[in-house]
Amino acid sequence: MNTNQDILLTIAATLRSFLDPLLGNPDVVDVTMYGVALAAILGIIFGNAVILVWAERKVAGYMQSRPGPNRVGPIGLLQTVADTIKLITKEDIRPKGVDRWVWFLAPVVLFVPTLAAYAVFPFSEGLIAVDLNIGLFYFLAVASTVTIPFLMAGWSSNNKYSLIGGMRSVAQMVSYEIPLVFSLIGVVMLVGSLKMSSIVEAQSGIWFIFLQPVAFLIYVIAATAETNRTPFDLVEGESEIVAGPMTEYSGMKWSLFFLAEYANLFAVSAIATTVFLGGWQPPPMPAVMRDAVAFIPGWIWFAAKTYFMIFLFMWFRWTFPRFRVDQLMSFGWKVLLPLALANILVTGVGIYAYRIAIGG
Amino acid sequence: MAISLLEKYSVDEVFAPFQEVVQVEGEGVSQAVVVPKEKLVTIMEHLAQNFSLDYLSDLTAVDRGEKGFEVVYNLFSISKKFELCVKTLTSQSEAEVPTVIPVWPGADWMEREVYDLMGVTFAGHPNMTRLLLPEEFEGHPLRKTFKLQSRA
Amino acid sequence: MQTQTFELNMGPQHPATHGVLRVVLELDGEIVVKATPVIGYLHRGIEKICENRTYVQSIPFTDRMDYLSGMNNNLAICQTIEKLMALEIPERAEYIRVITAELNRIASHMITIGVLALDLGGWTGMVYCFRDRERILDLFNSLCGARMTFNYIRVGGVGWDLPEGWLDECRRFLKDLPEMLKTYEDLISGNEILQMRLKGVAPLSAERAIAMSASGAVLRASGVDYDVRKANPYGIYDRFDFEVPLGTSGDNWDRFYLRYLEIIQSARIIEQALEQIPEGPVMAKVPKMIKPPVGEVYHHVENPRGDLGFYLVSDGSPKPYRWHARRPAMINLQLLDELSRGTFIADVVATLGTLDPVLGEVDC
Amino acid sequence: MNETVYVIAFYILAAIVLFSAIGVVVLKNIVHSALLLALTFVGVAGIYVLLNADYLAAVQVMVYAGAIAILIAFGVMLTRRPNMKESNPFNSSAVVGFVVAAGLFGTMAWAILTTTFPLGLTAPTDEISVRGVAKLLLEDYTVSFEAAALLLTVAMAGAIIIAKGAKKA
Repeated sequence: MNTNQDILLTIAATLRSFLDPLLGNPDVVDVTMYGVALAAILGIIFGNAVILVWAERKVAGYMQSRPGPNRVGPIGLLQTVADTIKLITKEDIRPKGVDRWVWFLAPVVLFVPTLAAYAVFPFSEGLIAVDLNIGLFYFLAVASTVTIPFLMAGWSSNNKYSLIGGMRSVAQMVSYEIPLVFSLIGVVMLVGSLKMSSIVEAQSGIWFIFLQPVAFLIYVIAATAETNRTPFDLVEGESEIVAGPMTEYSGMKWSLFFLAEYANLFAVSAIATTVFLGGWQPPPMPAVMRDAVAFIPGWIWFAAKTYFMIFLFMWFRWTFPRFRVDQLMSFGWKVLLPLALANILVTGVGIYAYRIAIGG
Repeated sequence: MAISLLEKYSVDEVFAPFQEVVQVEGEGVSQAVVVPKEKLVTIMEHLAQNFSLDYLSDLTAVDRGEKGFEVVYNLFSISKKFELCVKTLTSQSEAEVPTVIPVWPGADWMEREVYDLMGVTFAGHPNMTRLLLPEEFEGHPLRKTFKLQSRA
Repeated sequence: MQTQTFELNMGPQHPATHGVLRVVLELDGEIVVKATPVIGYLHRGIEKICENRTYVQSIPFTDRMDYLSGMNNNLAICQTIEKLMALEIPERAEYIRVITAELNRIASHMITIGVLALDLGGWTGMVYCFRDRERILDLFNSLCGARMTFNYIRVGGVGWDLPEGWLDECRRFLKDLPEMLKTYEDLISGNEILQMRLKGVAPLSAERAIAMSASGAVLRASGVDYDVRKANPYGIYDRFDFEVPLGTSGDNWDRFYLRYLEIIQSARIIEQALEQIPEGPVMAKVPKMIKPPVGEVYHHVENPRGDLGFYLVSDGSPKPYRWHARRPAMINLQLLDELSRGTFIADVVATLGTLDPVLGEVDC
Repeated sequence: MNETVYVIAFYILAAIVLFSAIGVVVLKNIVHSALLLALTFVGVAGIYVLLNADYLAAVQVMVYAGAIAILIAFGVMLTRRPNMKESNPFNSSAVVGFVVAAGLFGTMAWAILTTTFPLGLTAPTDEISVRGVAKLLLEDYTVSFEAAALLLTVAMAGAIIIAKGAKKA
């Protein structure tokens, strides 16, 4: 345990000690604290989306040698606010012939797994909503259901572009989930636990990106596909199928898709940080420097690494053209999957050899 | 520099089998060969095969009023760099010439455009429908009888 | 397994149909069984309008046909009228025409390359192409006050002489061009995903390309050496030393990359023209009211999109009796169906991008 | 966890499972049925969580909701029907169906009631769920585990061949 307590944990402890006498029953306090955690996660998602919408445009502008948004507020910082107001005040059009309930629920349902996934992110030491024993596996399970709302939106819109987009989303997400899961198994084998905090703590010596570079590569590629971002943005593919499942959505419903996209982007980046980049721990450095930076709370490191990953994904998006659907599938099944399997095998052999070596 | 086929060969040489039905019209840049529409496809095949006029540059039609419609084919030879303008005439009432799609498949849309705007049908065309104008449009605007409506 | 095909109506409102083109796709899953282009949404009846205008008045209409290469269109219609009148035009005007037409070709090809990148999902490549095209549009703007609809090339020469310093600005652009091309190579044509998307897709044989009257880069990508500037030189193109880049298989990659290579050749032509350009008048003696002699003429030039031809019939009056344009984009677009069959939806977009229709010209 | 919270959560989840299961059977639009099936799976996963079987819950979500339900919905959505509202018609054997279901329910109730469950043998400890499952699968039942894997591979290959259509030599 750190001697200088994290400020956010202090706040949580203070809140708890304040609630304790007020509510009496410790269980009610527990439930209330879960509520607080949920509110905090929602705050992270919304705040993050606000930053990312602006950041993505700025990054795009930077890549395209243009200034990007710079009219609303200083260096365009209030652009997202303006966008949000525009989206909220837009007319919410419901086209004729949509399957009303399914169509209405799709963007809402999309938000549920995204929200649920945030419960297991270790933002810092002890700063985790629920530190499940099966944390990583829980994340994968929850993330696998993201396909359903896309399929719902695609089918219920009663639009052929949307349907094609829904079909693509199923094909793509189901295919890329397998290499995604397999790329993480190597790390799990090294740690011997699925618990998020254990995975991070296991990296106090060396980050897993150095032990599992291939897995990291596979993870980044598969995660790009899972979040439907270029070069794997076939689900939207605006030059082919207009906007895929989102074609018929407008106003607030459409912005929910947008919000979920950025929430997912943050989620996969956070997992990359946790699993490969040492989570909340500062980068490996000599002990003297380590003491010097000890005042920086863990969640700052976590956020810095996560935003670095997000920048990487944005960099991909604004550089690469899109794959074609058959190339996407054959890349996933014929390249990524065998590579991920080989990585697991090599990791297993490596662990065995290491055990023999140190076992004497 | 591309030259007219008729500068290199005489009319008799080029149109030996069809001498009696072929006429040369105009001079200089306006020079054209007029062939009867009954012999059109045969002559075009002859030109494409024996004089390598393999490229149909342009196909259009001119409304000549009383004389009927003139369908104009501008041919080019990519290998030999010849050019030749071939015309055929069809009467106002009939307004039909055979299609040249068997010789140059690329004539498809050009013929449809002529049909659409000039109202000359091409017999044997697989899909003789309007190209640019909507199906329910009445008349053929490039005919001289089609008067433009004045702006209200 | 028993499956059914279904119909997808792509366009006339669609992000990647380059305007108001509608393509009725019959699909088996994502594979195209049949692609029927439906055109005419932008038909304005320019041919009929021009028959009711004087010859000179028809020049601005050509700007609005292929609006990405107005200079080339102006050049084509003016040379057609001049050919009909047997008019000689001053040397300096000829050189200005070549310089502007080739600059316009570069601008047009930049759009083709950039928009194709965009169609394949590469936003950034498109932005760089448009940024560099802006340089050319600025040049045109300072030359004639318009960025897209120029009406600068006139019957008998050009509208007015070049403004001061224009040639230097043009030289500066040419100096920067290699760096721009390097950027495109890095961002667009050098990208493996883009090459994967284009290579081997929708090949077109040389025989078929000729038979279908294809022209421009579409024809040359199949290996047919037909560039009107070489095959039937107009103006003073026979004085310049340049190559006609040729493809081999006629697939999407060849059609795309040919445009990249053509930019280099156009730059070569401009460089030579800039060296040779003489001083002198820029307008021949042309009567105020142009009345060409009775007759008819077909004249074609190499437009960025292909073989642009004009067929004019004169009855001796101030207005053309018949005014017809052979629009390369429309004739090339015929190939969309046969090239798309058996490919994916995403390939239809790419094929369309490499056929490069401008709907203003297709519909006319 | 608090008893009241646990009870409230259980009843909410049970209600979700039951009502969506009824919806699967009753709704006339087959796509709605398929989507409710996914909801049923998720609800069952929630009940697993309440039973402290978090690993099983995650597997339930991943395999059933994340894969099986999606494939069912996917398959259903791709079949074209002129009228989606009549795509899941009641068949005429409702009575027979009811009798069979009631019989099944009776048998299961009888079995549950007459079985004596050994309660409170071992309390689930940390990590045991994953490790226990892994030990069972990869040590005690290796042969059957591998046989199942092989069978699935063969089935997948077969499905691909059926879907793509055997090439005529």
